[in-house]
Amino acid sequence: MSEAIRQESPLVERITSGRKAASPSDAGITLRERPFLGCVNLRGNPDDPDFTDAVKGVLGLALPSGPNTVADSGDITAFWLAPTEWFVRTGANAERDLIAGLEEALAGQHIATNDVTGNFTTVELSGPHARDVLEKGCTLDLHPRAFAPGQCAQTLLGHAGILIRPLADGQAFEIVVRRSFADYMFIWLEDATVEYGGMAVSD
Amino acid sequence: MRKYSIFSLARNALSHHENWWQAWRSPEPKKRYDAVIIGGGGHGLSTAYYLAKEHGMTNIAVIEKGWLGGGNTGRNTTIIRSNYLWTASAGIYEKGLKLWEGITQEVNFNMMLSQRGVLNLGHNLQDMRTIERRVNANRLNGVDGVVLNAQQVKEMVPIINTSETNTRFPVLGSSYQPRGGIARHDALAWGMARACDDLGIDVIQQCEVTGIRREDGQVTGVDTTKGFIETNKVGAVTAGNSGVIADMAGIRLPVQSRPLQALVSEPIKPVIDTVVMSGAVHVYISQSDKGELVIGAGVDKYNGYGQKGSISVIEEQLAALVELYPIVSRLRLLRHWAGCVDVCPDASPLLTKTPVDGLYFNCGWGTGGWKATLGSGWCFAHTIANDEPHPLNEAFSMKRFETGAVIDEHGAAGVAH
Amino acid sequence: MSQTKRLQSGGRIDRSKPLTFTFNGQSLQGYEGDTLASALLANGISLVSRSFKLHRPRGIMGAGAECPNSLVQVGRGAGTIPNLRATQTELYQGLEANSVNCWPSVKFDVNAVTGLFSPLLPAGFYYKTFKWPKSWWDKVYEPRIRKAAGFGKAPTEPDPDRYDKKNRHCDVLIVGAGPAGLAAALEAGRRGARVILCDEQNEFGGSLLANRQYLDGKPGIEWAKTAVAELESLEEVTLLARTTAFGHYHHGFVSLLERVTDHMGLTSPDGRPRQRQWRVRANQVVLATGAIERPLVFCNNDRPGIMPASAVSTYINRYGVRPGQRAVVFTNNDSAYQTALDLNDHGIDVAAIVDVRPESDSVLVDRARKEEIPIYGGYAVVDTRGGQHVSGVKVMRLNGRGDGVYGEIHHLDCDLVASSGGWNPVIHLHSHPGGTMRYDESIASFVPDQAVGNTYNAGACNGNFALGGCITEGLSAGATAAAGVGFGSEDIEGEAPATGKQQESPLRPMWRVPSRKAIPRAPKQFIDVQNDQTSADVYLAVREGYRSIEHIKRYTAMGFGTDQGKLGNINGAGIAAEALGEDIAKVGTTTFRPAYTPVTMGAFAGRELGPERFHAVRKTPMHKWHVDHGALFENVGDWKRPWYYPKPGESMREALDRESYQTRHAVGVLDASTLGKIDVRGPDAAEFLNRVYTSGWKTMEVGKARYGIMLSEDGMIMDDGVSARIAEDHYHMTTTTGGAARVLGHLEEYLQTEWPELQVYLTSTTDQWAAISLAGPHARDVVAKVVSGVDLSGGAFPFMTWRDCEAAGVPARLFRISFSGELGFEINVQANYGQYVWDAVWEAGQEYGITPYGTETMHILRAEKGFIIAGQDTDGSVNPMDFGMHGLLSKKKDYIGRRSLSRPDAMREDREQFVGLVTLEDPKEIIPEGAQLVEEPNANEAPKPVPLHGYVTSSYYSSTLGHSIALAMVKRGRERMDDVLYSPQADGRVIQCRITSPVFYDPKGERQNV
Amino acid sequence: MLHIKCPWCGWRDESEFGYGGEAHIERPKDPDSVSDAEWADYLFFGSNRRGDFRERWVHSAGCRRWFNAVRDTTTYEFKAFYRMGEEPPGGEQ
Ligand SMILES: Cc1cc2nc3c(=O)[nH]c(=O)nc-3n(C[C@H](O)[C@H](O)[C@H](O)COP(=O)(O)OP(=O)(O)OC[C@H]3O[C@@H](n4cnc5c(N)ncnc54)[C@H](O)[C@@H]3O)c2cc1C
Ligand SMILES: NC(=O)c1ccc[n+]([C@@H]2O[C@H](COP(=O)([O-])OP(=O)(O)OC[C@H]3O[C@@H](n4cnc5c(N)ncnc54)[C@H](O)[C@@H]3O)[C@@H](O)[C@H]2O)c1
Ligand SMILES: Cc1cc2nc3c(=O)[nH]c(=O)nc-3n(C[C@H](O)[C@H](O)[C@H](O)COP(=O)(O)O)c2cc1C
Ligand SMILES: [Zn+2]
Repeated sequence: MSEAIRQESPLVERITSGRKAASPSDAGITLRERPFLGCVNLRGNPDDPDFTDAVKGVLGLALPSGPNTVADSGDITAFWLAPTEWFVRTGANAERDLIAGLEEALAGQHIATNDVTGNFTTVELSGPHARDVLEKGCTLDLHPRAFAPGQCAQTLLGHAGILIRPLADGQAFEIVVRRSFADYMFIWLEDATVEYGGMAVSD
Repeated sequence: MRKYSIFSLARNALSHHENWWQAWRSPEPKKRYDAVIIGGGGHGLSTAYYLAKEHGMTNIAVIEKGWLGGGNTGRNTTIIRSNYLWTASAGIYEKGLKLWEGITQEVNFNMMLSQRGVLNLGHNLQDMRTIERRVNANRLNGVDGVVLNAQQVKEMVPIINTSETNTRFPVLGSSYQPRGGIARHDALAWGMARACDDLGIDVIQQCEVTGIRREDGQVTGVDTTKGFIETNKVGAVTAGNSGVIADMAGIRLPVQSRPLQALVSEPIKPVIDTVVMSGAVHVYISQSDKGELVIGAGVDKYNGYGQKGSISVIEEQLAALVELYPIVSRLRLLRHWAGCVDVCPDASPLLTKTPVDGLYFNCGWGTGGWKATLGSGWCFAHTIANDEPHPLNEAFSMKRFETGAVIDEHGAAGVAH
Repeated sequence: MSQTKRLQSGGRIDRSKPLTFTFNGQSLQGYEGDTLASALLANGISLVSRSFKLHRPRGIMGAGAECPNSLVQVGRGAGTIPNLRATQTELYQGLEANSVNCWPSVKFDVNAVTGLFSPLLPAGFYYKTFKWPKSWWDKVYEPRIRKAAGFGKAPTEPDPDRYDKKNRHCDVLIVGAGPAGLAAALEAGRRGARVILCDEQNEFGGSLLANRQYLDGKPGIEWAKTAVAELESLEEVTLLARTTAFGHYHHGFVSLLERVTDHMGLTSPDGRPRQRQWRVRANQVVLATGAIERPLVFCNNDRPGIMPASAVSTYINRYGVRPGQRAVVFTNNDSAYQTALDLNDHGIDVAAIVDVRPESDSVLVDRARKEEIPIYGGYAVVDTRGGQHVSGVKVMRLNGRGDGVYGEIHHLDCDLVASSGGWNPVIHLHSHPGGTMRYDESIASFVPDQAVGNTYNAGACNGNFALGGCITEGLSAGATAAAGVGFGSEDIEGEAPATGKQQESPLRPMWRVPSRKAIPRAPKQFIDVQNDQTSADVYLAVREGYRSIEHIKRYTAMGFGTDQGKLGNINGAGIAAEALGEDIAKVGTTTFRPAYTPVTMGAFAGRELGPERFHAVRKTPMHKWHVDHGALFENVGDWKRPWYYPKPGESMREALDRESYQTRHAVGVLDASTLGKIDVRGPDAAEFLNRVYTSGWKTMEVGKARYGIMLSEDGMIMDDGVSARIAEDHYHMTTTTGGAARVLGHLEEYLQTEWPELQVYLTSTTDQWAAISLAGPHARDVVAKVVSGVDLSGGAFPFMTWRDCEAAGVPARLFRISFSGELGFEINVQANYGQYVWDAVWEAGQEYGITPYGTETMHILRAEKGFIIAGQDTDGSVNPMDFGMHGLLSKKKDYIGRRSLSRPDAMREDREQFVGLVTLEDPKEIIPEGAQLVEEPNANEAPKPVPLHGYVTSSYYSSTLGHSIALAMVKRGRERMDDVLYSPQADGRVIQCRITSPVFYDPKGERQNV
Repeated sequence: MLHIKCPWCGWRDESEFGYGGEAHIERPKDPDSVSDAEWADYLFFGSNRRGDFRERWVHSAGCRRWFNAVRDTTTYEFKAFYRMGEEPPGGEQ
């Protein structure tokens, strides 16, 4: 695709509109959007070695088989979504190749790949109050004893469905949210952070 | 019946109220009755009342497992209206409303019917189409009603938020039924019990029906915690427990029992003079004569006989309330509770004969049968007495689920209270 | 003359921090650490409010949650709060409080005349009166009753404060931080469990804050402080003061209300939420909620100055207040002797201890004797004197059965009566989820029996009133709870502090103190002081046949008040038992329901309010463009969809006319991104579609698209949309905007529960695709400028097909579909490119006069074509035959809903059918949507009911056709073409209309096929 | 606020779930062969049990899987959770 082609993340307005956000040092939380990451929804049968092996060959990592776990190779992150469903994330603009690779390797199998790069966006929340803020609208047990790096979960934040995983012990979280809900979630988070000194936005 | 009046009060005051007579007896069950009504809620009591009054059947008993009016009759938000969409519904609910309008005087017990009007709000264009359709149908069915715009709503309910921008789902308008309103829940149970008693009906409390005996497909009596009672006609009017009674008779009903919750605020000076319901935003409110705001919403999503619901439903309901009426934010919730309502797939009731001869069911009123109490009792009494439905309740048979002629009031009102 | 009733020293108030406040306009002083109630008492003010029914003077009675009186209106303006209990209102600088339920003032209340009529106002009088004349109820009686009722006033402006919620999981939740709760927290916390300890008071310590018990040889509160300090040091322990557990729900879910800033001012001073609701999911719940002392019920026991004994002690010990000069202590148990000692030790005269027990023998009694406090053993207070404050009591000797008095009347002057009828365990939270209770003779009250789930009761709430016992029970509960989550064993690890042994003599149960006169004739004996409910009311209720305690509650309003009968209910049950001649154990209590104390409604709403957060707002990738181009929006489900784009000065009608003219004559562009999209893939995909859609899908070729309808199993139309075949085993399905989630749920349900054998995967891709819909004669020209990689000619790319291509250099799917009847295309691109491609389309369309149009114009255009909108023209009670969609109903296969279509009602001939309508008199008149249709020309005047023949589902002015058009459901409509029907309007008008085909424009479909 | 155990995701709050009513009601294999009454029975006439009730839930905000549970409808206590296709515990009801 040509250089001139413009992508816009769902939070583009929020992030670039020069909001007077607190500086990360005194803000309750800092939000960073990681837009345009290649995202693939993968369906297949985890009990079938043909499937798992082939996927491993393409991704370079084994799909997480335990519910609500994540496998991460640095380049590629695979989240368990359901017994036959994974959310596989790769670098920006890499999704088409990834899908092509998967389709090729899995040809003839009952599988589904869907490009969901535009379907979602990813944000990271960090800062001393990240958990406090999320606890306002998420009924998951976010305590590090219950939700540690390596785990993930699909749940609700306010009225938005999210996919969430802890990054460092209780201090930072990654949230994948549907594109159309991203703005709502941003507003929700910003409002939830008022008592902690506001939400900073970083890029 | 010895009359209640200001004069009887004054007379009794002179004797320090020592000489008040019993409102109803607490008799032991007889061996046999011409008909047994199971359930001492409003519907059961009024069924018995009209059986005696309209059909001359007085050797009857109302059997209540707990205390009179302790079911949904004693735990509802008391909204009365008759502005239902379908002609069949309008017929029976309007009959009910007309009976309400005369019952205080008829049974000499103040039911405190307060015809302060009921508004059903619309929050989107489709709501408004539905409102328009329903009000037009109402008018042609002889039910009073008008459509109001947002400004008229505001005039009637000054505390409502009619901003177009400062709310997620603005108020676009409303239907308004002036004759709608509220009434006193306990008064109905007690007033009808007293009227039944006066007609010679045995109202028996703390007596649970545990079995329904049949011979050759015909009811022969009921087992109760106070012994067997012989009868050939049984009217089951047990709301949320109807499925349990049906089990006893070996039949099934198209109803599911769900918790439905309500709550009251602390009492405050009047802030709202009418009843306002909102389907899309899911809350409804009125203010009782004692001053508390009486607030309800929709049923919980799961089956439950526990008279308890999920607090999240209350939270959503109160969020909707604060969104619609911002000034209530600082008021406080005093108490919340739940009833167990029996919901039909089409949100309309069953007043019906059953495959068992002599067994009749009046149930499925779900979240909205309080208003119909008298109309329901009146029609059901007719059905029991004649073994044949009255034209007003003909459509509310069990058969409709087989033929497909359901009376779907879901879409029509959002919340079917 | 400030704080004249303040003791010289003592109490937990901070005398270095004086606070000024006003009560009924009078400026007063108190100290930090005071409640409004203690500060008022310190200032010699005891008359606070008026009662509900009789407007009797009411003073501060209790010292906490139990107080039925002391209701005040706090603050003014937007922040005002009605009905706050002064005993639970922490004092802050500038607090402004006013009495409620009185006029013109609390001292002189006009409505107090009601008291004169009180003989006419027994329990339930309103059921017997106000019936005549009939019309007066609405017009006279009810308005007056309403005006008289209610206590405080609601604010008249929106709430300036914020509220918040917090979801928390924990291993052990402990409610109540008295000795039992603290012990439980220590035991569980030290083991490393995640503990939450909450208490509704501002400080931890529970009753130790207010009494003079010793632990380890030190004042109990010292022990509590040490315990709190240790708990604070434990990382996994969360301590929440000022936090009420108000409801205990299913499966360990407990709701707490934390009052974050209420003690700092009327509104939050610092941006923090005023209050926060904690939604705690606890694995184990320890209830250590203490006990509430119940007063004795005697004649005229409601006068200001009459208090439960423990409240008197609390004011002395905790607040350093002298609640009176000369007290009478009236009791049936030992605990009030401690109050007598508290009074005595602080130089307050104790005129007498009146003890209904002829004998008693215990440490406390001995001490009272030693202090030479007069003790009237076997006596009772039979009446009181006083106007706005108690000024004396009458005391007589009790008979052996305790049901009568005799002998000389002793008049004792006093300005304070401290009474104790025993203690009621606070079993509210135990009961909420269904915990059972039993009657315990030894304390004459109800105690927890079977708890629900992992719930344990410890301390006074469990009926254990000895301090040592409370602590041991606390430790044990903490151990059991921690063990239940895997932290150690059930054996207590911590050590209990030493308590002095206190021998007690048993209490003498007494629900109602007899007086000289039989009950209805005796002066009023209040049970529920807030509602003016008396023992005579209970007797009356029973006499009239209201025999269940629940009937008594409702007939007499017992426990209906804002205190929910914390002082009165058990007495009421006892008195009911007496009146019924039954055992109180059998009579039982009324049901305990949340909220334990009233909860701010805003705290339930939290931040889920307002245009952005009440519900999610879903936006398309091009949302901002629409805003910038003046769009007004329509809510469709959670989505914001452009409704129409008025230009400055343009009316709605003008805008719609312009949008539809441009679209029909040039080209229009619509943001269709909100339509639901589901990717369906797998070897059985075609079979699956066959089962969920009414029509056949197996034979449709790859590259083609088709319109389909879905039914619910009852045969009614559920949703519709166009689906395209992407590959042999692969479809792209679209749904309506509002129906997307429902449809996906419906499909997954069938796939997983009915047809698990089908190999199909469903994936929601709604948000993945930005959908740009172009319609109009120039649509192809515009598309041609933007899209590459497809032959756009009609022959190569016919109607109802799709192709992969590039749009403005971006990979895209191009669909040739139309919902307007015009030549139409829909470009789908990955959403991040949506705005970019939209811009390109916009740019390309300029030369053709492209216009954006919204949902309203879309509706007009499709209505001109007779296309339905599921959810507008359908209502859940219509089937496909009603819409003449017989052609879409496959006969070769089963599909969801098919069986229902052959039921008698679905086959009925007089069903309503989908037709068009035009108006006759004024062709431009728009029939309102929702209008009903009848055959009767004068329906407004005709006798009701008037048979209904149908109704209007959609109605518009069609600028294209130059007249109005409507779509309607009409009985046997298809047979009745050209018939005339009447639509009577509320304003008296009758609109005449003629039945037509629903397809008004281009019936052959030539325009879309070019 | 029920606490519900998704057989895959574990314990989650009620708000994440949808309710599907009575479990183990099979759609007639050949709808044409059933009478109107039998069809109505399948569609509408559930058991509505008081006491232990087999019911369906879907983890709609989580893994989107349907599963079954046994719950006492008077106390709301869950007695079991099991996956679609698995045998209900406790045998015939
Ligand atoms: C919270 C709530 C709010 C509501 N709000 C409204 C409203 O605003 N407007 C409206 O119109 N409707 C409303 N309703 C619905 C309305 O309350 C009911 O439809 C109506 O009260 C049903 O009356 P009933 O007499 O049939 O039932 P109930 O009053 O429940 O009576 C049934 C009786 O049967 C007894 N019983 C059950 N089993 C047995 C047995 N085996 N043996 C003997 N007796 C038995 C029960 O104990 C009970 O007393 C509401 C309901 C609830 C729960
Ligand atoms: N002498 C007597 O007869 C007698 C009788 C009863 C109690 N007591 C004494 O009282 C003490 C009892 O100790 P304990 O620890 O059992 O109780 P406690 O009364 O000391 O503490 C209970 C605490 O629970 C709090 N609480 C109650 N309900 C609450 C709720 N819903 N949410 C938040 N907090 C709530 C109260 O504010 C209080 O601080 C002992 O010292 C005992 O000797 C004595
Ligand atoms: C219309 C109406 C008004 C009520 N008002 C009050 C009230 O002012 N105070 C109160 O404590 N309860 C009030 N209640 C609730 C009852 O106390 C009780 O919770 C309800 O009848 C359900 O019964 P239960 O809680 O005993 O199960 C009211 C109930 C209804 C139906
Ligand atoms: Zn799950």
